[in-house]
Amino acid sequence: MSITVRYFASLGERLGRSESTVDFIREMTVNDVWRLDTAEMSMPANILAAVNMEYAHPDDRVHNGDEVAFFPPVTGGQSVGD
Amino acid sequence: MSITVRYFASLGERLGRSESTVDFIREMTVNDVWRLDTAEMSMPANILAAVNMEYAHPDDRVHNGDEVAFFPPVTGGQSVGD
Amino acid sequence: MAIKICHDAINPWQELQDYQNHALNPDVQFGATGIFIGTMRDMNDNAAVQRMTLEHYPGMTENQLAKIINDARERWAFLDALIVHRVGDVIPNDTIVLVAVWATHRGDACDACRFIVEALKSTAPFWKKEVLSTGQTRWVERNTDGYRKS
Amino acid sequence: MAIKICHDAINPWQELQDYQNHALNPDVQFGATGIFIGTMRDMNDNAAVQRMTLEHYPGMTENQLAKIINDARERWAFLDALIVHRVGDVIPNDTIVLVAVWATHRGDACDACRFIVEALKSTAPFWKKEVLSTGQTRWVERNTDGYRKS
Repeated sequence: MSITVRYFASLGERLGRSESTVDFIREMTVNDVWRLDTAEMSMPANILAAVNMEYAHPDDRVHNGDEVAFFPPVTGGQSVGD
Repeated sequence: MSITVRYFASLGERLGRSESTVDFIREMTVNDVWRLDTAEMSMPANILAAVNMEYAHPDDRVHNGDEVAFFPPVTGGQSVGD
Repeated sequence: MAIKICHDAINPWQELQDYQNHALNPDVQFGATGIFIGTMRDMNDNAAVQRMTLEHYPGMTENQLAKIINDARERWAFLDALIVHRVGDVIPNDTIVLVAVWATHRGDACDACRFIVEALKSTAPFWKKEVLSTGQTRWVERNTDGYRKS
Repeated sequence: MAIKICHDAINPWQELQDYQNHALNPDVQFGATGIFIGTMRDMNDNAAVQRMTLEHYPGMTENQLAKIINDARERWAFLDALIVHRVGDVIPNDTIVLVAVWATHRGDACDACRFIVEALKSTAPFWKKEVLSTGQTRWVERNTDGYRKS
Protein backbone atom coordinates (compact mmCIF):
# COMPACT_ATOMS: atom_id res chain seq x y z
CA MET A 1 0.00 0.00 0.00
CA SER A 2 1.18 3.49 -0.74
CA ILE A 3 0.12 6.99 0.23
CA THR A 4 1.23 10.42 -0.88
CA VAL A 5 2.33 12.86 1.81
CA ARG A 6 2.40 16.63 1.28
CA TYR A 7 3.87 19.40 3.40
CA PHE A 8 2.97 23.07 3.02
CA ALA A 9 4.38 26.51 3.83
CA SER A 10 6.85 26.84 6.74
CA LEU A 11 6.53 23.12 7.50
CA GLY A 12 7.67 22.15 4.01
CA GLU A 13 10.59 24.54 4.37
CA ARG A 14 11.57 23.14 7.76
CA LEU A 15 11.44 19.53 6.53
CA GLY A 16 13.11 20.43 3.25
CA ARG A 17 10.48 18.75 1.08
CA SER A 18 6.92 19.31 -0.06
CA GLU A 19 5.96 15.81 -1.12
CA SER A 20 6.92 12.21 -0.48
CA THR A 21 5.51 8.70 -0.77
CA VAL A 22 5.07 6.32 2.14
CA ASP A 23 4.72 2.59 1.59
CA PHE A 24 3.37 0.45 4.40
CA ILE A 25 1.86 -2.93 5.09
CA ARG A 26 0.00 -2.56 8.38
CA GLU A 27 -2.93 -0.23 9.16
CA MET A 28 -1.82 3.31 9.95
CA THR A 29 -3.19 6.53 11.36
CA VAL A 30 -2.41 10.09 10.26
CA ASN A 31 -0.02 10.37 13.20
CA ASP A 32 1.73 7.12 12.14
CA VAL A 33 2.32 8.66 8.72
CA TRP A 34 3.89 11.71 10.40
CA ARG A 35 6.20 9.52 12.52
CA LEU A 36 7.24 7.33 9.62
CA ASP A 37 7.89 10.13 7.18
CA THR A 38 9.38 12.81 9.45
CA ALA A 39 11.08 10.56 12.03
CA GLU A 40 9.50 12.83 14.70
CA MET A 41 7.64 11.13 17.53
CA SER A 42 4.31 12.90 17.10
CA MET A 43 2.68 15.80 15.29
CA PRO A 44 3.41 19.16 16.92
CA ALA A 45 0.28 20.64 18.53
CA ASN A 46 0.03 23.44 15.99
CA ILE A 47 0.31 21.26 12.90
CA LEU A 48 -2.90 20.55 11.00
CA ALA A 49 -3.58 17.47 8.89
CA ALA A 50 -5.84 16.66 5.97
CA VAL A 51 -6.68 13.35 4.30
CA ASN A 52 -7.82 13.57 0.68
CA MET A 53 -8.17 17.34 1.03
CA GLU A 54 -10.41 17.28 4.10
CA TYR A 55 -9.33 18.14 7.63
CA ALA A 56 -8.41 15.00 9.62
CA HIS A 57 -7.48 14.07 13.19
CA PRO A 58 -4.14 12.49 14.07
CA ASP A 59 -5.99 9.28 15.00
CA ASP A 60 -7.87 8.96 11.72
CA ARG A 61 -6.97 5.86 9.67
CA VAL A 62 -5.42 6.21 6.23
CA HIS A 63 -5.98 3.91 3.29
CA ASN A 64 -4.17 2.84 0.15
CA GLY A 65 -3.94 5.70 -2.34
CA ASP A 66 -4.82 8.41 0.19
CA GLU A 67 -3.20 11.84 0.04
CA VAL A 68 -2.19 12.97 3.52
CA ALA A 69 -1.19 16.62 4.02
CA PHE A 70 0.43 18.39 6.97
CA PHE A 71 0.57 22.15 7.38
CA PRO A 72 0.91 25.02 9.85
CA PRO A 73 -2.07 27.20 10.90
CA VAL A 74 -3.60 28.90 7.89
CA THR A 75 -3.29 32.65 7.32
CA GLY A 76 -5.47 33.48 4.32
CA GLY A 77 -7.79 36.40 3.90
CA GLN A 78 -6.79 39.92 4.77
CA SER A 79 -4.36 40.01 7.66
CA VAL A 80 -3.33 42.91 9.78
CA GLY A 81 -1.29 42.43 12.86
CA ASP A 82 -0.68 46.00 13.87
CA MET B 1 -41.64 86.94 13.34
CA SER B 2 -42.04 84.32 10.66
CA ILE B 3 -41.08 80.71 10.20
CA THR B 4 -41.30 78.29 7.30
CA VAL B 5 -43.12 75.01 7.89
CA ARG B 6 -42.59 71.95 5.70
CA TYR B 7 -44.49 68.67 5.52
CA PHE B 8 -43.15 65.53 3.88
CA ALA B 9 -44.41 62.26 2.38
CA SER B 10 -47.76 60.88 3.59
CA LEU B 11 -48.14 63.76 6.04
CA GLY B 12 -47.91 66.35 3.27
CA GLU B 13 -50.51 64.36 1.31
CA ARG B 14 -52.86 64.13 4.29
CA LEU B 15 -52.64 67.88 5.02
CA GLY B 16 -52.81 68.76 1.35
CA ARG B 17 -49.71 70.98 1.40
CA SER B 18 -45.94 70.64 1.62
CA GLU B 19 -45.02 74.14 2.77
CA SER B 20 -46.51 77.10 4.58
CA THR B 21 -45.46 80.18 6.51
CA VAL B 22 -46.43 80.89 10.11
CA ASP B 23 -46.32 84.41 11.53
CA PHE B 24 -46.40 84.87 15.28
CA ILE B 25 -45.65 87.40 17.97
CA ARG B 26 -45.15 85.36 21.16
CA GLU B 27 -42.53 82.66 21.82
CA MET B 28 -43.44 79.29 20.39
CA THR B 29 -42.41 75.64 20.56
CA VAL B 30 -42.34 73.09 17.74
CA ASN B 31 -45.64 71.73 19.02
CA ASP B 32 -47.16 75.25 18.99
CA VAL B 33 -46.21 75.53 15.33
CA TRP B 34 -47.98 72.23 14.65
CA ARG B 35 -51.15 73.39 16.45
CA LEU B 36 -51.21 76.76 14.76
CA ASP B 37 -50.57 75.50 11.24
CA THR B 38 -52.56 72.23 11.25
CA ALA B 39 -55.35 73.18 13.70
CA GLU B 40 -54.71 69.79 15.36
CA MET B 41 -54.27 69.79 19.15
CA SER B 42 -50.86 68.13 19.28
CA MET B 43 -48.37 66.25 17.13
CA PRO B 44 -49.32 62.60 16.59
CA ALA B 45 -46.92 60.22 18.41
CA ASN B 46 -45.43 58.91 15.20
CA ILE B 47 -44.71 62.29 13.63
CA LEU B 48 -41.10 63.48 13.70
CA ALA B 49 -39.97 67.10 13.71
CA ALA B 50 -36.85 68.95 12.63
CA VAL B 51 -35.77 72.55 13.14
CA ASN B 52 -33.32 73.91 10.60
CA MET B 53 -32.74 70.39 9.27
CA GLU B 54 -31.88 68.79 12.60
CA TYR B 55 -34.16 66.53 14.63
CA ALA B 56 -36.07 68.46 17.29
CA HIS B 57 -38.43 67.73 20.21
CA PRO B 58 -42.00 69.06 20.33
CA ASP B 59 -40.99 71.26 23.29
CA ASP B 60 -38.00 72.87 21.54
CA ARG B 61 -38.36 76.64 20.99
CA VAL B 62 -38.43 78.06 17.50
CA HIS B 63 -37.00 81.40 16.43
CA ASN B 64 -37.58 83.97 13.72
CA GLY B 65 -36.51 82.63 10.32
CA ASP B 66 -36.39 78.99 11.42
CA GLU B 67 -37.46 76.21 9.09
CA VAL B 68 -39.61 73.68 10.95
CA ALA B 69 -40.36 70.34 9.28
CA PHE B 70 -42.81 67.57 10.17
CA PHE B 71 -42.71 64.09 8.69
CA PRO B 72 -43.71 60.45 9.22
CA PRO B 73 -41.18 57.75 10.23
CA VAL B 74 -38.42 57.50 7.63
CA THR B 75 -38.12 54.48 5.33
CA GLY B 76 -34.87 54.91 3.41
CA GLY B 77 -32.26 52.30 2.64
CA GLN B 78 -33.19 48.89 1.33
CA SER B 79 -36.54 47.74 2.65
CA VAL B 80 -38.01 44.29 2.62
CA GLY B 81 -41.15 43.48 4.46
CA ASP B 82 -41.72 39.92 3.38
CA MET C 1 -15.97 61.04 3.35
CA ALA C 2 -18.62 61.52 0.68
CA ILE C 3 -22.40 61.62 0.62
CA LYS C 4 -24.12 61.50 -2.71
CA ILE C 5 -27.83 61.77 -3.52
CA CYS C 6 -28.57 60.43 -7.01
CA HIS C 7 -31.60 61.19 -9.16
CA ASP C 8 -30.49 58.72 -11.82
CA ALA C 9 -29.63 55.01 -11.72
CA ILE C 10 -26.63 54.10 -9.55
CA ASN C 11 -23.93 51.75 -10.84
CA PRO C 12 -22.54 50.64 -7.47
CA TRP C 13 -19.34 49.14 -8.91
CA GLN C 14 -18.53 52.32 -10.80
CA GLU C 15 -19.23 54.45 -7.71
CA LEU C 16 -16.93 52.26 -5.60
CA GLN C 17 -14.15 52.18 -8.17
CA ASP C 18 -14.28 55.93 -8.78
CA TYR C 19 -14.31 56.77 -5.11
CA GLN C 20 -11.54 54.37 -4.19
CA ASN C 21 -9.31 55.46 -7.08
CA HIS C 22 -9.93 59.19 -7.09
CA ALA C 23 -11.32 60.38 -3.78
CA LEU C 24 -9.67 58.19 -1.16
CA ASN C 25 -6.47 59.67 0.25
CA PRO C 26 -3.74 57.74 -1.61
CA ASP C 27 -1.34 58.04 1.35
CA VAL C 28 -3.72 56.17 3.60
CA GLN C 29 -3.43 52.41 3.30
CA PHE C 30 -6.58 50.51 4.01
CA GLY C 31 -6.65 46.75 4.60
CA ALA C 32 -10.39 46.12 4.74
CA THR C 33 -13.49 47.40 2.98
CA GLY C 34 -16.98 46.61 4.24
CA ILE C 35 -19.75 47.28 1.74
CA PHE C 36 -23.53 47.06 1.74
CA ILE C 37 -25.74 47.46 -1.31
CA GLY C 38 -29.53 47.63 -1.07
CA THR C 39 -31.49 46.83 -4.22
CA MET C 40 -35.15 47.37 -5.00
CA ARG C 41 -37.17 44.16 -5.14
CA ASP C 42 -40.44 43.59 -7.00
CA MET C 43 -42.08 42.27 -3.83
CA ASN C 44 -42.70 44.04 -0.53
CA ASP C 45 -45.11 43.06 2.24
CA ASN C 46 -46.48 40.27 0.06
CA ALA C 47 -47.49 42.62 -2.74
CA ALA C 48 -46.01 42.88 -6.23
CA VAL C 49 -44.40 46.30 -6.63
CA GLN C 50 -44.13 47.89 -10.07
CA ARG C 51 -42.08 50.96 -9.16
CA MET C 52 -41.66 53.45 -6.36
CA THR C 53 -40.83 57.07 -5.65
CA LEU C 54 -38.22 57.96 -3.06
CA GLU C 55 -38.94 61.33 -1.51
CA HIS C 56 -36.36 63.03 0.68
CA TYR C 57 -35.66 66.27 2.55
CA PRO C 58 -32.86 67.96 0.59
CA GLY C 59 -30.34 69.51 2.93
CA MET C 60 -31.42 67.60 6.02
CA THR C 61 -30.62 64.31 4.25
CA GLU C 62 -27.00 65.31 3.70
CA ASN C 63 -26.74 66.73 7.26
CA GLN C 64 -28.12 63.59 8.80
CA LEU C 65 -25.95 61.22 6.75
CA ALA C 66 -22.84 63.22 7.71
CA LYS C 67 -23.92 63.03 11.35
CA ILE C 68 -24.29 59.24 11.08
CA ILE C 69 -20.77 58.88 9.67
CA ASN C 70 -19.44 61.07 12.47
CA ASP C 71 -21.30 58.99 15.07
CA ALA C 72 -19.73 55.85 13.56
CA ARG C 73 -16.29 57.48 13.76
CA GLU C 74 -16.70 57.84 17.52
CA ARG C 75 -17.19 54.10 17.87
CA TRP C 76 -14.90 52.58 15.23
CA ALA C 77 -11.55 53.49 13.69
CA PHE C 78 -11.95 53.81 9.94
CA LEU C 79 -10.23 55.77 7.22
CA ASP C 80 -13.06 56.78 4.95
CA ALA C 81 -16.74 56.19 4.23
CA LEU C 82 -19.04 56.63 1.25
CA ILE C 83 -22.84 56.76 1.19
CA VAL C 84 -24.74 56.89 -2.10
CA HIS C 85 -28.56 56.99 -1.97
CA ARG C 86 -31.06 57.08 -4.77
CA VAL C 87 -34.08 59.43 -4.85
CA GLY C 88 -36.94 59.93 -7.31
CA ASP C 89 -38.50 57.20 -9.43
CA VAL C 90 -37.03 53.74 -8.93
CA ILE C 91 -37.82 50.37 -10.52
CA PRO C 92 -37.07 46.81 -9.33
CA ASN C 93 -33.38 45.82 -9.56
CA ASP C 94 -32.25 49.45 -9.18
CA THR C 95 -29.65 50.11 -6.49
CA ILE C 96 -31.28 52.14 -3.70
CA VAL C 97 -28.36 52.55 -1.33
CA LEU C 98 -24.63 51.90 -1.22
CA VAL C 99 -22.56 52.17 1.98
CA ALA C 100 -18.81 51.51 1.99
CA VAL C 101 -16.28 51.82 4.81
CA TRP C 102 -12.50 51.60 4.37
CA ALA C 103 -10.50 50.70 7.49
CA THR C 104 -7.25 49.14 8.64
CA HIS C 105 -9.01 46.26 10.40
CA ARG C 106 -11.86 44.18 9.05
CA GLY C 107 -13.84 44.29 12.30
CA ASP C 108 -14.02 48.07 12.14
CA ALA C 109 -14.88 48.12 8.43
CA CYS C 110 -17.73 45.61 8.78
CA ASP C 111 -19.21 46.92 12.03
CA ALA C 112 -19.08 50.59 11.03
CA CYS C 113 -20.70 49.76 7.66
CA ARG C 114 -23.49 47.88 9.38
CA PHE C 115 -24.03 50.68 11.88
CA ILE C 116 -24.28 53.28 9.11
CA VAL C 117 -26.82 51.16 7.20
CA GLU C 118 -29.03 50.71 10.26
CA ALA C 119 -28.76 54.36 11.36
CA LEU C 120 -29.55 55.53 7.83
CA LYS C 121 -32.71 53.43 7.73
CA SER C 122 -33.98 54.72 11.04
CA THR C 123 -32.95 58.41 10.92
CA ALA C 124 -32.22 59.67 7.38
CA PRO C 125 -35.22 61.57 5.96
CA PHE C 126 -36.20 59.36 3.02
CA TRP C 127 -39.71 58.06 2.35
CA LYS C 128 -40.89 55.44 -0.12
CA LYS C 129 -44.16 55.46 -2.02
CA GLU C 130 -44.82 52.25 -3.88
CA VAL C 131 -46.90 51.72 -7.00
CA LEU C 132 -48.23 48.15 -6.84
CA SER C 133 -48.82 45.96 -9.88
CA THR C 134 -52.54 46.61 -9.31
CA GLY C 135 -51.91 50.33 -9.90
CA GLN C 136 -52.61 51.20 -6.25
CA THR C 137 -50.11 53.40 -4.45
CA ARG C 138 -49.05 53.13 -0.82
CA TRP C 139 -46.49 54.73 1.47
CA VAL C 140 -44.05 52.30 3.06
CA GLU C 141 -44.79 52.68 6.75
CA ARG C 142 -41.96 50.91 8.48
CA ASN C 143 -38.53 49.38 8.05
CA THR C 144 -37.77 45.80 9.02
CA ASP C 145 -35.19 45.02 11.66
CA GLY C 146 -31.88 44.58 9.88
CA TYR C 147 -30.38 42.46 12.61
CA ARG C 148 -33.03 39.77 12.38
CA LYS C 149 -32.37 36.34 10.92
CA SER C 150 -34.77 34.82 8.43
CA MET D 1 -22.13 29.97 -5.90
CA ALA D 2 -18.63 30.51 -7.22
CA ILE D 3 -15.13 30.07 -5.83
CA LYS D 4 -12.26 31.54 -7.78
CA ILE D 5 -8.54 31.30 -7.09
CA CYS D 6 -6.62 34.02 -8.97
CA HIS D 7 -2.93 34.03 -9.86
CA ASP D 8 -3.16 37.55 -11.28
CA ALA D 9 -4.35 40.86 -9.84
CA ILE D 10 -8.03 40.96 -8.85
CA ASN D 11 -10.24 43.89 -9.87
CA PRO D 12 -12.94 43.46 -7.22
CA TRP D 13 -15.45 45.78 -8.92
CA GLN D 14 -15.13 43.91 -12.20
CA GLU D 15 -15.50 40.55 -10.46
CA LEU D 16 -18.63 41.73 -8.66
CA GLN D 17 -20.18 43.26 -11.74
CA ASP D 18 -19.46 40.21 -13.90
CA TYR D 19 -20.78 37.79 -11.33
CA GLN D 20 -23.91 39.76 -10.60
CA ASN D 21 -24.71 40.34 -14.26
CA HIS D 22 -23.79 36.99 -15.73
CA ALA D 23 -23.68 34.29 -13.08
CA LEU D 24 -26.42 35.19 -10.65
CA ASN D 25 -29.73 33.55 -11.46
CA PRO D 26 -31.72 36.36 -13.14
CA ASP D 27 -35.03 34.97 -11.84
CA VAL D 28 -33.93 35.38 -8.26
CA GLN D 29 -34.46 38.87 -6.91
CA PHE D 30 -32.02 39.91 -4.22
CA GLY D 31 -32.57 42.94 -2.01
CA ALA D 32 -29.26 43.07 -0.15
CA THR D 33 -25.61 42.45 -0.92
CA GLY D 34 -22.98 42.21 1.82
CA ILE D 35 -19.40 42.49 0.58
CA PHE D 36 -15.98 42.30 2.17
CA ILE D 37 -12.72 43.13 0.41
CA GLY D 38 -9.32 42.49 2.01
CA THR D 39 -6.39 44.45 0.62
CA MET D 40 -2.67 43.96 1.19
CA ARG D 41 -1.10 46.66 3.34
CA ASP D 42 2.55 47.69 3.39
CA MET D 43 2.72 47.22 7.17
CA ASN D 44 2.17 44.08 9.22
CA ASP D 45 3.20 43.41 12.82
CA ASN D 46 5.02 46.76 12.90
CA ALA D 47 7.27 45.89 9.97
CA ALA D 48 7.30 47.40 6.48
CA VAL D 49 6.32 44.72 3.97
CA GLN D 50 7.56 44.93 0.38
CA ARG D 51 5.65 42.00 -1.09
CA MET D 52 4.41 38.56 -0.17
CA THR D 53 3.73 35.14 -1.59
CA LEU D 54 0.43 33.42 -0.95
CA GLU D 55 0.82 29.65 -0.99
CA HIS D 56 -2.24 27.41 -1.01
CA TYR D 57 -3.29 23.78 -1.30
CA PRO D 58 -4.93 23.46 -4.72
CA GLY D 59 -7.99 21.25 -4.54
CA MET D 60 -8.39 21.42 -0.78
CA THR D 61 -8.75 25.21 -0.98
CA GLU D 62 -11.76 24.96 -3.29
CA ASN D 63 -13.24 22.09 -1.21
CA GLN D 64 -12.88 24.01 2.00
CA LEU D 65 -14.31 27.26 0.62
CA ALA D 66 -17.33 25.37 -0.75
CA LYS D 67 -17.78 23.74 2.67
CA ILE D 68 -17.72 27.19 4.33
CA ILE D 69 -20.43 28.51 2.00
CA ASN D 70 -22.51 25.42 2.72
CA ASP D 71 -22.03 25.88 6.46
CA ALA D 72 -23.19 29.50 6.09
CA ARG D 73 -26.26 28.32 4.17
CA GLU D 74 -27.31 26.21 7.15
CA ARG D 75 -27.37 29.32 9.34
CA TRP D 76 -28.60 32.12 7.03
CA ALA D 77 -30.97 32.34 4.09
CA PHE D 78 -29.11 33.74 1.11
CA LEU D 79 -29.43 33.43 -2.64
CA ASP D 80 -25.84 33.30 -3.81
CA ALA D 81 -22.25 33.79 -2.66
CA LEU D 82 -18.95 34.53 -4.37
CA ILE D 83 -15.43 34.06 -2.99
CA VAL D 84 -12.39 35.27 -4.93
CA HIS D 85 -8.94 34.73 -3.37
CA ARG D 86 -5.54 35.70 -4.69
CA VAL D 87 -2.52 33.35 -4.65
CA GLY D 88 1.10 33.77 -5.75
CA ASP D 89 3.10 36.99 -5.56
CA VAL D 90 1.20 39.96 -4.15
CA ILE D 91 2.20 43.58 -3.56
CA PRO D 92 0.71 46.25 -1.28
CA ASN D 93 -2.68 47.59 -2.43
CA ASP D 94 -3.49 44.34 -4.23
CA THR D 95 -6.85 42.78 -3.41
CA ILE D 96 -6.26 39.55 -1.48
CA VAL D 97 -9.80 38.39 -0.91
CA LEU D 98 -13.33 39.28 -1.96
CA VAL D 99 -16.44 37.79 -0.36
CA ALA D 100 -19.95 38.74 -1.50
CA VAL D 101 -23.33 37.42 -0.40
CA TRP D 102 -26.64 38.20 -2.12
CA ALA D 103 -29.78 37.77 0.00
CA THR D 104 -33.36 38.93 0.36
CA HIS D 105 -32.73 40.50 3.78
CA ARG D 106 -29.81 42.68 4.76
CA GLY D 107 -29.24 40.90 8.08
CA ASP D 108 -28.63 37.61 6.31
CA ALA D 109 -26.39 39.17 3.64
CA CYS D 110 -24.17 40.94 6.19
CA ASP D 111 -23.96 38.15 8.77
CA ALA D 112 -23.31 35.38 6.24
CA CYS D 113 -20.62 37.50 4.56
CA ARG D 114 -18.91 38.09 7.89
CA PHE D 115 -19.12 34.41 8.81
CA ILE D 116 -17.55 33.37 5.50
CA VAL D 117 -14.68 35.86 5.92
CA GLU D 118 -13.89 34.62 9.44
CA ALA D 119 -14.21 30.93 8.54
CA LEU D 120 -12.00 31.44 5.49
CA LYS D 121 -9.28 33.02 7.61
CA SER D 122 -9.27 30.22 10.15
CA THR D 123 -9.81 27.14 7.96
CA ALA D 124 -8.98 27.71 4.27
CA PRO D 125 -5.49 26.38 3.42
CA PHE D 126 -3.66 29.59 2.48
CA TRP D 127 -0.31 30.69 3.92
CA LYS D 128 1.47 34.02 3.61
CA LYS D 129 5.21 34.55 3.35
CA GLU D 130 6.23 38.18 3.60
CA VAL D 131 9.30 39.86 2.17
CA LEU D 132 10.09 42.80 4.44
CA SER D 133 11.60 46.06 3.24
CA THR D 134 14.84 44.87 4.85
CA GLY D 135 14.87 41.92 2.43
CA GLN D 136 14.19 39.41 5.22
CA THR D 137 11.40 36.88 4.67
CA ARG D 138 9.00 35.57 7.29
CA TRP D 139 5.91 33.36 7.39
CA VAL D 140 2.82 35.03 8.83
CA GLU D 141 2.07 32.92 11.89
CA ARG D 142 -1.37 34.01 12.99
CA ASN D 143 -4.47 35.90 12.00
CA THR D 144 -5.89 38.68 14.12
CA ASP D 145 -9.35 38.41 15.60
CA GLY D 146 -11.72 39.91 13.07
CA TYR D 147 -14.40 40.70 15.64
CA ARG D 148 -12.15 42.93 17.72
CA LYS D 149 -12.56 46.70 17.86
CA SER D 150 -9.51 48.93 17.47
